[in-house]
Amino acid sequence: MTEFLPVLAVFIPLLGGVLQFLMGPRAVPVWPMVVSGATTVCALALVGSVTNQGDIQHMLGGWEAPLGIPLRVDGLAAVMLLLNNVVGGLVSLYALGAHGRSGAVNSHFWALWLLLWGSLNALFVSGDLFNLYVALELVSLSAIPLVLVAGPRKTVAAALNYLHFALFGSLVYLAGVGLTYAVAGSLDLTLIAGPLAEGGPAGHMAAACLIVGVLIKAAIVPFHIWLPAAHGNAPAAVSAVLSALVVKSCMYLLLRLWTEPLAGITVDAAAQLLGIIGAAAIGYGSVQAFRQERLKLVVAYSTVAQLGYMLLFFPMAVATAWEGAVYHGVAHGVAKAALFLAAGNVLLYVGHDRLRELRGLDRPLALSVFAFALAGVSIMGLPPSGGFIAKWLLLSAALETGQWWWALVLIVGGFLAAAYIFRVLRYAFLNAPGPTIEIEGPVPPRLMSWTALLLGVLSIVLGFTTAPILGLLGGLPGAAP
Amino acid sequence: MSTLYQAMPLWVLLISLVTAVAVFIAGEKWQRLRTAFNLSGAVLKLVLVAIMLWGVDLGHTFVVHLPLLPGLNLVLQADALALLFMSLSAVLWLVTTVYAIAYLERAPDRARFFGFFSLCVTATMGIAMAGNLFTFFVFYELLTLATWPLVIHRGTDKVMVAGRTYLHYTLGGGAVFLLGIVLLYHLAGPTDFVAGGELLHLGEDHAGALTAIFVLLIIGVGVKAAIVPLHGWLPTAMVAPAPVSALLHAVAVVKAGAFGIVRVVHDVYGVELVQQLHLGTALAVVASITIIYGSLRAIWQTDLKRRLAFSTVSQVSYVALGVAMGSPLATIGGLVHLVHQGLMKITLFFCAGAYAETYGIHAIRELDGIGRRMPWTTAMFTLGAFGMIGVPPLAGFISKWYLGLGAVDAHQYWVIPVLLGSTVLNAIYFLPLLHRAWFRPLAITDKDRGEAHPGLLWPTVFTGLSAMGVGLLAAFAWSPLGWVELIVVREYGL
Amino acid sequence: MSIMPEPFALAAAALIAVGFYGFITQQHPLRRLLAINIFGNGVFMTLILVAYWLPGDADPVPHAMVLTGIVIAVSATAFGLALIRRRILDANRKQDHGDD
Amino acid sequence: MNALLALLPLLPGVLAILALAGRIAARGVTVGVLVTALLAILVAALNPGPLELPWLLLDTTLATDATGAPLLVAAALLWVAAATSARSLFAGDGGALFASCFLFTFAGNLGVLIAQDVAAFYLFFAVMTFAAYGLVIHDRTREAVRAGRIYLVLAVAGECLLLSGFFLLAAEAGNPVAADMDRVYADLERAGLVGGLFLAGFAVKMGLIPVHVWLPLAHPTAPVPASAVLSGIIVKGGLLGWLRFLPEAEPALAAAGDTLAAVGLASAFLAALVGCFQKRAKTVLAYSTISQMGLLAVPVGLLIAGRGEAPVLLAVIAVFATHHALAKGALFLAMDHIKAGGRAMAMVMVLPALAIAGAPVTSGLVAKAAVKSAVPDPLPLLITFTSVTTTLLLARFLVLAWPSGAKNAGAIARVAIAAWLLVIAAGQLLPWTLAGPAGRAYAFQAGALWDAVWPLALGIGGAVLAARMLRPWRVLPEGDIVVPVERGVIGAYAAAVRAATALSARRPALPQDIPWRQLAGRLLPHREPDIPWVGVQMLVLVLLLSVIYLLAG
Amino acid sequence: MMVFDSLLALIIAALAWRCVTVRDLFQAIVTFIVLGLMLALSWTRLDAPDLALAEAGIGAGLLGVLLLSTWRVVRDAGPDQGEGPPPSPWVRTAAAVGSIALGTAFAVVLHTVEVDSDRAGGLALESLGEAGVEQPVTAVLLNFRSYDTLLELGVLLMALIGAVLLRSPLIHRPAAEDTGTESPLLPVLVTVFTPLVLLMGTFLVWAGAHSPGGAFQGGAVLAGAGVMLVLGGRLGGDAQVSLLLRALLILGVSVFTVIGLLLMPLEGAFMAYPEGLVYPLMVTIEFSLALSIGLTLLLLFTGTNGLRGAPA
Repeated sequence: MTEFLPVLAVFIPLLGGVLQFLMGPRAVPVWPMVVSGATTVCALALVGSVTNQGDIQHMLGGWEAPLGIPLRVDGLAAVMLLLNNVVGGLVSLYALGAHGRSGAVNSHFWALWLLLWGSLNALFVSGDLFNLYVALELVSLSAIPLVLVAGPRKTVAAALNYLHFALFGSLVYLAGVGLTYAVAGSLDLTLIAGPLAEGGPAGHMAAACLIVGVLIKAAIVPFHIWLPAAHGNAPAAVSAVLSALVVKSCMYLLLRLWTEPLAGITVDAAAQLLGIIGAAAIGYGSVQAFRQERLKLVVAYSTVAQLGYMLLFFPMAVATAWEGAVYHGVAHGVAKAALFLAAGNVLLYVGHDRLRELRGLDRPLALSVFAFALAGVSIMGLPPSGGFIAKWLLLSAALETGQWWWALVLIVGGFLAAAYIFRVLRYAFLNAPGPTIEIEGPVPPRLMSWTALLLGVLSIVLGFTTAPILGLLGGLPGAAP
Repeated sequence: MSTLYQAMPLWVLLISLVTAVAVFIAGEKWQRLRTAFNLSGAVLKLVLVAIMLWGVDLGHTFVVHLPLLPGLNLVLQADALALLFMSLSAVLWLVTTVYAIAYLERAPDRARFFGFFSLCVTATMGIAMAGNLFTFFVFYELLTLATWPLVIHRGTDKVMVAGRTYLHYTLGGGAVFLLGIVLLYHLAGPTDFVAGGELLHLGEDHAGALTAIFVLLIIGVGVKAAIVPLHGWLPTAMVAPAPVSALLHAVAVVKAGAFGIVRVVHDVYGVELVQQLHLGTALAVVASITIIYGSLRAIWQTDLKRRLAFSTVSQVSYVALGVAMGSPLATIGGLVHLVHQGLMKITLFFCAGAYAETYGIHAIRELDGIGRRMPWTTAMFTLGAFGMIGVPPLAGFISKWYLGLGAVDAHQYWVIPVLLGSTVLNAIYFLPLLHRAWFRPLAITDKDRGEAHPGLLWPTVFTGLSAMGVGLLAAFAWSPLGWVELIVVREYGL
Repeated sequence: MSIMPEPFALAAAALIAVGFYGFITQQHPLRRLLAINIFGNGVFMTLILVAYWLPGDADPVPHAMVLTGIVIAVSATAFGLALIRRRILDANRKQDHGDD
Repeated sequence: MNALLALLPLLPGVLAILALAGRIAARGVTVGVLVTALLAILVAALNPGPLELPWLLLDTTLATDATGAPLLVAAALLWVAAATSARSLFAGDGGALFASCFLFTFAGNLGVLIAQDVAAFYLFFAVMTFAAYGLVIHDRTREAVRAGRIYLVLAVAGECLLLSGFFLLAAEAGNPVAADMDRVYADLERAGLVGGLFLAGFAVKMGLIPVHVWLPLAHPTAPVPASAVLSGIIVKGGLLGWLRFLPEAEPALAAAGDTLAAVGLASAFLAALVGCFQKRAKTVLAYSTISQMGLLAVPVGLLIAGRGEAPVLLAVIAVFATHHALAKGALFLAMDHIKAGGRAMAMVMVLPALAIAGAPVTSGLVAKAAVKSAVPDPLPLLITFTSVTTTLLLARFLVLAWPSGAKNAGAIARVAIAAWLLVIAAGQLLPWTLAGPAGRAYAFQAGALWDAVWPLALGIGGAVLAARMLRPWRVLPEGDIVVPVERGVIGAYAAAVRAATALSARRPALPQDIPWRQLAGRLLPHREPDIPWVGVQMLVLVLLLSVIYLLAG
Repeated sequence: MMVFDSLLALIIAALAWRCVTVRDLFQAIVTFIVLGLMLALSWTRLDAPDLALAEAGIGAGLLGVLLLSTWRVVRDAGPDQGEGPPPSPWVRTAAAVGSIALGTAFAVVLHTVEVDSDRAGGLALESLGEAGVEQPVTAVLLNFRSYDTLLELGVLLMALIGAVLLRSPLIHRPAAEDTGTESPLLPVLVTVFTPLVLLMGTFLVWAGAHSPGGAFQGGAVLAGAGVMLVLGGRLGGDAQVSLLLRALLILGVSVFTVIGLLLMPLEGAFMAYPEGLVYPLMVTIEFSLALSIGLTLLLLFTGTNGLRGAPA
């Protein structure tokens, strides 16, 4: 049974989404919730069995590698699945409040969201280079239409930009896949490393294409320009998923590629280059976030910045950095989801999200503001939170490897994050008279507030659950235990 | 000993955390329920701390471990030093809660206020019981976060600017502190708080690194302890409501910083190493500069709370000065000042709050003749002020006494002029104030509202008399001084 | 493979280069989509060459990859075109409103 | 029994708090003082053993000693007299505050008289000092406030000196009691420094030149009863400090002791001379106090320096201190009484005046004779000369104080007059009793009598002559040297403020003033880069990575 | 042949260059379509007739029609469409230099590649006997790497939902009416040719098991027939959607998935087929796939929720 779990984790939501498409608005919200529940349970069972029994592998169609496609769930995949499905489940609950009413658009939302969920699971369990390409496309092409759920009029330009980058990025990646196959004759991640290292220039070009392709899809500075508009204009639930999971899945892919297929040709200069890009992302994204005048754009730019932290793994490449980068991914995922959901509640209640006009929000929207604050703690990397643990690990790694400049990047990044997070809180707590609420919308349903808060609390709790999660993750692949 | 008893630190921590959550949940609507939560939490905590105090006196150890990473544990332990700070916090929390309930009787957002207030105390307790630098840092930053909403409680633009300044300093300090911890962790592995420290063996080989780390750590905690030139946030943060200023300046924030200095000097580096690296004198000099500078600045403040704030800047560095000199006597002076300054300064801030709340007095010149309308409050203010000057039998005298003795003991004779200078300066900025309050004709023309609200008055009287009591009964074994002597005996292994 | 230049390999490289160049220089979204597709075609061509170079029968795996790739590219492009149409229609409507 | 010792400061202390809260009436204050005074006399009479309270402060010891006991009696009488005549001050606006300060000063004063350990002494000394401020500035005039300010400045300066002395002392000896002082000093590393600090610190209270300036300012502005206790008994706090916390015949302190004696002698002369050129009676009395305290400093200095027999010197000091306390107190109190009682009262007042001058039969005779008997040559002669200046001074006082005509309508309570008379009487009797048979005998020697008479005569003669010759009478400012010093300090302060203002005008922007967001705006463009630009970067990155890999491979 | 190949390669490169540089959008689109055909031609030269079919049918044909109909909208909208300003000469130069470098690098790299038979494809060819079909590409697509294919169908479906989301609030009739008036001959052509095309599509699917062709190609042809019907006015987009249509749209994915899941406990792996049933299962899957693909592509073309028959 255990070896079927990866398949189920992918196909319960995928089939659920497809059937939602078939059944249309009438099935909302019962069917999506049933599927969400089943998916979460199944994925958690999968994570549980990985925790207990170690890695799980499922050869699809019964064909052995390199012929068939393997589904593999190792520590890294399990951690990402955990993140994906916990956040996914909570976002589903939130969406029950936001998109729970019957209607064509809502029906499409649920279909797409379940498809996206399945796609993300597919991405995390895949062990095949080309299959990862398909999964990436699956993720992008379910994510982009989801942006449109907020109403095409204001999102179409963002979606178009998003599409350009997503499509181009995956084709660059595909070029890398092609070259890899040319030199390695296989697509199984575990079989590529050696041949690729001996593949000469083709191998080098393959590596470059794979990395850049994923960087483009992960919206790493300077390839981020599509992100703020898309994440900033999508419906709250979608923004949360996009920022917390979708771009994160690309970063996951980069980590996996680096440590498995590209492990043989790791070059320090390339690693440093990635680190520099990460640092640039942290600086650029944070400063831009600080300058935004709209709440959701602040949060979106924050994502641009936070993704940079994971890139700092590459130049350091020790076990601590590995744990730090992955933990950062998890912590950021949870926190960012909370931020976007909270921002969504604000938007729902106030009718706009122009920062300067958000005053005295803490009274009507106490829970959401609190959720925002809690998640902000993690984003700033302050204790006690998941973000802090990640920062601690990365800092330790920086000093362990003697690359103190990354430590400075981490610290400055924390400051910049504090600047934009507190700027938001400042407006929220402001008591001064002035335009407060333009279009007073409904107070967000309890469900929406509490989900946001739950995610916020979770991002704090992550500060204390390091041991089990890092235990699940395991050490840096390839490193001596 | 049962596990439950051993885990007392956790319960103490949880009490205020649960209180915070309960207060948040009770919200604005259920005021009585909220107040009940608040008070029972405070009382319960006091009881628990008392039990621990008794336990530690008997030699019991309270330790709770939560492993986060290999070699990185969240450790809560209650040693004698921790309990010193905890007792202070627990007592003053209760008192301040009572005060704050009266102070904010008609104010909005009380649930938020009291929630963060409890959170603040949780953080303080955590700081007190932190068993290693990592744990200390966790709670140290939590304190920053929990106090910010309190500082900006009023929510005006001016307050927001103050809040920003507060964050600039505290977050900056936190970052530097973190860097120091990580460096130290990298150099020496996990750094548990152990009397005398565990770094002495590294002293010869890594003198430079250890010095740099020490500087980073001290800057980190020095921000909260408002050591010049890192003090800028403190007077600005005076825009907060009086109970916040009281708790912030007497107990939570600045004391957390001062307490951190104690921990770093005594339990991380150890006095011996600190002296060996010549860091003690350097720290003492910085502390002395702070003492004098803070007092000088206080003289020219025209706002009561700002003057008190600069006074705090000056006074808190007594603690640093005491531990930096490396003599047991000086350490006694420094440590006991942790408690004494707390009692005196909270009294002063309570009074300032009572003046503001009862007659809207903020500026010093408005204090004229207030002693006639509010004799009890002003009497308590007088006690606090004289305590600050170091007049016996008030608490400040005992601290200053031991600091002076320590200075002689450590052969740091230059410290004595500093102490005397501080005394003179304290007199210069406090005595005219008392003169105004008692001997000038009444300035305010409001109708006579008499004394402050009992909820404001009684906590003030309590702390004021305590400030006198701890001085008067200093030789008593269970007085702060007695307890501090116990600590110092343990720390120095005498 | 061989010292002799392989014409289709050069063509693949040319498609990739031109596609990239087009992606950068073309500002119209439709034309950028075209450029992306040209780039994609270069990639597909590369894969087909890789398949072709297998001694004996052509390698079916890259072929399957290309087939999948084409379908994905086309469906994404179709979606992109729908986006472009929608954007233009919105812009027109806005203009109409402006005229009113 | 010895628990009574603790009651002495405690009772007035509690009363002071009650008074502050307005809980007791004026009569209550007086009664309280009376009760406490009786207790004090009882304690002085019983002379119980020391009361040790190890839990209090830093291990407190209270006891009476040879100097303390007679002064306790004197203090009791004087405070009662003061309290009875201050009754009107206890009532009315600001009365509660005055009563409270009065009682606190009383508590501190009694405490000082019985505190034997350093910390407790310092405690009572401080309470006395700071509470007395409330007495000094009671009138709230500009003058009073100025006097109060200068009083406080000097008091704080004195406290600082004392505190540093205590630090040095206690660092080696803990919290020693007075009885152990000789032994403590013998082991002390810096005995000279410690002793010097104590000498200087207590000198402020004693009003030795040059730290005397608070006295001529404070006395004329303070209410009469307050001046009486200030000049009569509070200044003796300094004396007790010297006696308790300085060793006898410590070689390390010989020079310091000699200096004290010299300064004291100089004070005795100079203060008297300056006092002659004052225009207010109370100021003159203040200078007289300075002068007399200077005289008192002489035996103390000798005691410390080890010149002369310690028991004799101690006894002499007790006699002189008691005499001065009561006589000077009586003189000050008289200022109120002659306002109400006119010439009759003035006549009575002459007695203590003569006593101060050391006229035969008065307590002054026995006091001065005792001093002269105990000091080595040529001091007796010099002391005799001081009688001349003192006489001049008191003549000046009488001239100024003498009621000009019709007596004031203001009524004075009979009990106040009775208490005053009691003080005068006790002032005459107590020193004689204390002096013992030997002292009495010495005082009645012919030589001693002659020594008492001729300076008196000379003084009176001089006074008459001076009154004739020096017209118009030149007047020196009250507080003499304080005037230029004050002017200098104020000028320096004003200059400093100007400098600070100029500096702060050029102050660089503080962090919170930095426009962070504008700065960020300068740093980064508002618009994101467009796709072409980003595309170029993609291209560059692909090529760069390829090259990196190629080079490394 | 070398000359022909070189000429073809040159034409391809030239067409690509023209496509991205030509000023006129229409010409770019036409060039793109021609480029697609040329690519198809070149791929037949590279032993990839399936791909040539697919490229010609989908990449050039269907996409070409879609591009042209979009071009019409673009043309009608006028010049201003909100795209950014043309890139600066610097960017242009940098792009040119970089692209040339990239192209050169790619060409060089491709020439260094050495291919041996020890690879996944070689294994696939060897294992054809177990795959149930003779056509290697179909075997890879529907058996060895069927998972990719399944997910790819998901991509199609999502693109469709996206397009539907975009169109749903619009009252936009696809160019049915105006095309109808263009040529009176078209409806006749449509009537005659549609059945033929449908038949051809079905054949392609069927043939996929043995020779070039398969579900994608067949589906593309089916979609092409649909497009012809739409252009001929026989079929129109509809805002409403029938359950049947939806069921057909998801048929491929559902059948594929459900068979895989149902057999998973029996075979021990997802998408593993029992030996005797491989061929029938393949055919079932292939037909359902073709149907769904064709319908999806058609709807992507009309950009509507559903379809309705229009009166001739």
